[in-house]
Amino acid sequence: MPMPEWLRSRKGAQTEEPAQWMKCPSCGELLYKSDLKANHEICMKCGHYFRMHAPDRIVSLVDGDFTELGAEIEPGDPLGWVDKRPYPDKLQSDREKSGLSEAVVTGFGAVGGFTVGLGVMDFYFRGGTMGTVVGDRVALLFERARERKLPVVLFTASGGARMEEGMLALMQLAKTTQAVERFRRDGLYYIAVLTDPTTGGVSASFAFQAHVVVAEAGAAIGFAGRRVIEQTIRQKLPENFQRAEFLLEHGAIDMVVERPKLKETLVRLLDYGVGAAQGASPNGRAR
Amino acid sequence: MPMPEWLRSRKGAQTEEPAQWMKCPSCGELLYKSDLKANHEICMKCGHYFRMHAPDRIVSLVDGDFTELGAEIEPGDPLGWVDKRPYPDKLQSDREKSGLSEAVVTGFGAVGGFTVGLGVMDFYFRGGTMGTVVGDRVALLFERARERKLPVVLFTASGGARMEEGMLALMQLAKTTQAVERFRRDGLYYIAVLTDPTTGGVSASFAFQAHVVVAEAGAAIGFAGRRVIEQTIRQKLPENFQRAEFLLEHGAIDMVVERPKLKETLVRLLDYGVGAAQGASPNGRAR
Amino acid sequence: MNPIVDREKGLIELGRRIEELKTLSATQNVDLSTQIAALEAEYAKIQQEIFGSLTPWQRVNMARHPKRPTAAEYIAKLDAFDELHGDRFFRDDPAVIAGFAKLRGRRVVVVGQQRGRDTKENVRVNFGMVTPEGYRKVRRLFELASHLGLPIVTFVDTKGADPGIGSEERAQSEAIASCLYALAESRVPSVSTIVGEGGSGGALALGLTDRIIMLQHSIYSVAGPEAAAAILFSDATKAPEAAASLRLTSDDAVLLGIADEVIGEPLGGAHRDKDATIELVLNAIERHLAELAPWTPERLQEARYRKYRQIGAWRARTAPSEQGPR
Amino acid sequence: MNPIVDREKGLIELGRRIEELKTLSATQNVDLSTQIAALEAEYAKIQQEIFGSLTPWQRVNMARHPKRPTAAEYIAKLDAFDELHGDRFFRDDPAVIAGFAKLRGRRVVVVGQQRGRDTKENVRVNFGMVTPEGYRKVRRLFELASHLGLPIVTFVDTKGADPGIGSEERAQSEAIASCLYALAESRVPSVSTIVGEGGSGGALALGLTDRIIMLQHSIYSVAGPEAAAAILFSDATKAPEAAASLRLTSDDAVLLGIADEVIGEPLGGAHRDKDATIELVLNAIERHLAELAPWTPERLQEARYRKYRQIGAWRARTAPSEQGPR
Ligand SMILES: [Zn+2]
Ligand SMILES: [Zn+2]
Repeated sequence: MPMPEWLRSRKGAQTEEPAQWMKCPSCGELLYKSDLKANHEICMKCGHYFRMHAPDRIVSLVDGDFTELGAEIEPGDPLGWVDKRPYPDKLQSDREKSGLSEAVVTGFGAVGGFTVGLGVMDFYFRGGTMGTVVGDRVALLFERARERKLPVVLFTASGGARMEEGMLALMQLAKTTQAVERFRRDGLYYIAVLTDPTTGGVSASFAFQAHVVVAEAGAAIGFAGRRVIEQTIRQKLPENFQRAEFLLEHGAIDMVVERPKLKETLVRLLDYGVGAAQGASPNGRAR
Repeated sequence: MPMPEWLRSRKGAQTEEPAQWMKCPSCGELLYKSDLKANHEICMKCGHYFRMHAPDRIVSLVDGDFTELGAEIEPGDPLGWVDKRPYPDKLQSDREKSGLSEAVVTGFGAVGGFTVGLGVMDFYFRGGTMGTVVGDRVALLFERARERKLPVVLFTASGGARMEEGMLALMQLAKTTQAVERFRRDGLYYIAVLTDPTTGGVSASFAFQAHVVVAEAGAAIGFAGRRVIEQTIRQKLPENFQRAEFLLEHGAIDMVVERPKLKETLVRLLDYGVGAAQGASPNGRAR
Repeated sequence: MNPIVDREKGLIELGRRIEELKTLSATQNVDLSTQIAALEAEYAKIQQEIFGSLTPWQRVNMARHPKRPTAAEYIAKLDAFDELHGDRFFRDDPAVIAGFAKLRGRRVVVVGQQRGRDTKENVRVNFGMVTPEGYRKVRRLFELASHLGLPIVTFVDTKGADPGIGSEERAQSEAIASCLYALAESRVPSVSTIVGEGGSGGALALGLTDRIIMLQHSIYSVAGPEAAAAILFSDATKAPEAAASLRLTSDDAVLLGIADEVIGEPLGGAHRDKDATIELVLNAIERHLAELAPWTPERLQEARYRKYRQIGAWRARTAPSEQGPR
Repeated sequence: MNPIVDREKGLIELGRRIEELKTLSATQNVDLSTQIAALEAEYAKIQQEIFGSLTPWQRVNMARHPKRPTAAEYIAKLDAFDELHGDRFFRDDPAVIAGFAKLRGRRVVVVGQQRGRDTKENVRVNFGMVTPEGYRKVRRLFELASHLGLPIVTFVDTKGADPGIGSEERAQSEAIASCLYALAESRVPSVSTIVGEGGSGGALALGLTDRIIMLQHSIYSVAGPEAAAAILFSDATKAPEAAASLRLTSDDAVLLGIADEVIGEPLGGAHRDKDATIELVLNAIERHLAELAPWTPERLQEARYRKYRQIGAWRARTAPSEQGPR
């Protein structure tokens, strides 16, 4: 499936100077980018899942076009933040690297024939952290989907709330929760897909507020970061700790899906809920 | 406080030939019945809680009179049950021993000024087991309290569903649950007080469906009986297992209350919920 | 050893000989039709003797037959199934299989208790005894179904809820009570099918439904016959007598006004023709769901309330009323 | 050692000397009023120097001061309190104190995070870091409040949610997300007060309320200053700089449109006059509750929605709109 023109343009800088090769961070194998893409960005040698860019993910899911929502909501620097670099510089360089204006892309598209509100977070932009723009875009997605009585599918990938926006970033947990709650209260259907990594404030808000919580195979998911826990307990954690499969065993998520089967699984999950909702009289209960 | 005449008459046989002494099953001490009663039926020597008869419990709680509900619902023998003795014989002898027609007494009375639907189970009648009559009386209590928009306080003491009524007894879990659910859906307030012992079908239905679950100190509370578990795991259980204090630690109940403080605690709990309900706009959510 | 399995042995051996003769007749081109017919007549006679009328205790053992189709086998015959896992709190209990499904094209939420088919599976699924985590998964799926407007379909098959230390520590009673509550408040049609053993509150947690279907040789019981015998007859070997007293068969369930429909089983039990049995069960569920589909949530709740409300009140001839002090 | 505690030492010593002179003056009947007045003037001067204007990092340490009044101390000053325990699933977490209460005569549900006041209590309450069980108790009480129509009052004081293995195993994220959800859907007035450290999502789980009150020297932060320094400045000793950058003081919270009211503290911090501080806080809560009391659930939910919805959107000058393919 070709990438819609608008998405190609969003990727900007990245697509203009394409490197031919990628090195697998897990096994070290050198991989042709085009082969990797054809293989759902999974290492052909060791099965390592590369983290996907939001536009690539969208293209891999939508049947045809995608109508973006909230692109005008752009980041500012509400606190005048400076650490080793000023915050606006960091935003600018991530913008150039990723071709995205922020860490989430939201909009409407069809997935296997079901029109949905679709949100995809991008770990390559500020580690997928949630600041005011991510909060606004996610809230707007749920609000518009609610107006149109459409289901929402949201892909998370986040290191948590964005420190450079301080308390304002923290409050995005409240904002997004409210938007999800209002959406669900109307009997509408929300599927979250947790990809690597989903931690901190995103994990502790809309990621776990979905009707169905799907995780991509191998994804690290948790509240506290692995290093924080290791520092606290002063011992190394087992390799599978906080992995999707670990969470499945511990009852935290509904299912673990391998990337090549993700779209077909989503289409089936949409079919159950959307098909039902067409003839349903939702009772307004939230859970 | 004197026992209302009607309650005295219900106690029947028991009050006519009163034994002067009771032997404490825990420490062996011989206790004057009148002293024991004055001490809330707690052994003066070792603090053992004697299981209370329903009429005594009601008298210890209500401010004045008590209007009984559902006394006409009397037990039958739906399955024609015979084991070592026919079921009707067992019912008849428990009736004579306890002065009660079944294992629960339900009705309306005032507790510290709050008119409530009050139900009290009696372990001395068939081990407090729930058959169709207990199911009917408990359901009726919630239905009538719902009509009158009054809170319900229910004291449980039960070995579970009554085997001699087979499948019919099992279905009382469904009946009572529905009555509780309809009652709660109207925004009304339900407090359960779990006394020794509360197990099996009663524990797994209305006992744990209350807004506030209080347990009397030391009460054994659980789903499976202690002996069943010991047989399954082939080892002895610790003494505190399934005790009220154990459940409190494991988060299963709201509070453990000593018997002498039970009435004042209930009055305070009623005050919070009833006072609120007077000015409340309940939202219909169940939990 | 299950007594039914014992009794079946001769019959299965006879069946094998008939098959051998048939093969021989076909491959060697000899006419053995007289011998075959005679053996077949004998087979039918023995089968009728053994299974024509079963005592309650025999039916208990039929309900527990290790080859009897389990929830997973019914679910495997649905048009589609996507399993959903976990209670969101503690653990995914494999003794409960649950998820979205399509039954004869109808979207449903399905929840089943999974008895093991062999020792290995039995260890994995804790012999079909559900833990609090399992019931909390069940409750979550009931609430999900109600929220999305999907009917609830359950397959009941357990000798009872798990009686272990951990289950008591994690509030087994509360977990079962919450399942019952979720079914009582649900606003969607619900149908339960007792496919094997419906043991006590641990079974009913999946059974407070608008319709109750029972397989002919399934049982629904307030307590296990062994436990009842130990307690009431002071003799655990009197389980057969207790089984009769408990009135736990599907016929009893109809007489007592509890089961809405009984699905007949092949002579010899459901496992003698799994496919046909499962087909009949799924047809029956679909028939009930189709009937309930147009009902409003209010009508469903009202009918469900009345269904369970009327089970009991055995001596009350007059309408109950309040009685003041006397 | 808390730097504020260090700085206080000289002052506390000076205060003790003044008291000694006063006692001496009274018991020995000598006139020491000149000396006393001089020392009191010095005391006031030093106090002003130390506490007159605190840096953000000093305020962080004030928020963490070991003598600072904890949730339990606020709750002890309510007219009535009956503690309710447990999540109904797994455990009662002592790091959360919750129950029915009366505040200035008004019936409420109160929920507080309890920091330990000494080592022993800190061990018991896990240094105020709440586990999933604790958050599930909180959620249960929020839902109970909403059902009974009781307002919700919370006291926030935690450096963050517990980051232990067990907490991750039992789905800490889900537990916090559920608290947030329960506050979002609640139909009753709610007021949170940040009494000490409002650390990250583990604090906000009690803070998605209609009104937010902060004590002057309490903080509300997206991350601990130490963690932020380690990550952003690659140097954990730069916590003071990070504290300034994070804009975590009560003044910042007002400027950023988050806190609705700040309660002034005595010079030297809330612990210098606990009773007066607690009195002021309870008065403020009651004032907000009284204002919200007549609001319908719909109005409460709408206002709450708008309150949090408008935090952000920093560059968007025009109303957001959909954009098609371009
Ligand atoms: Zn590789
Ligand atoms: Zn004693």
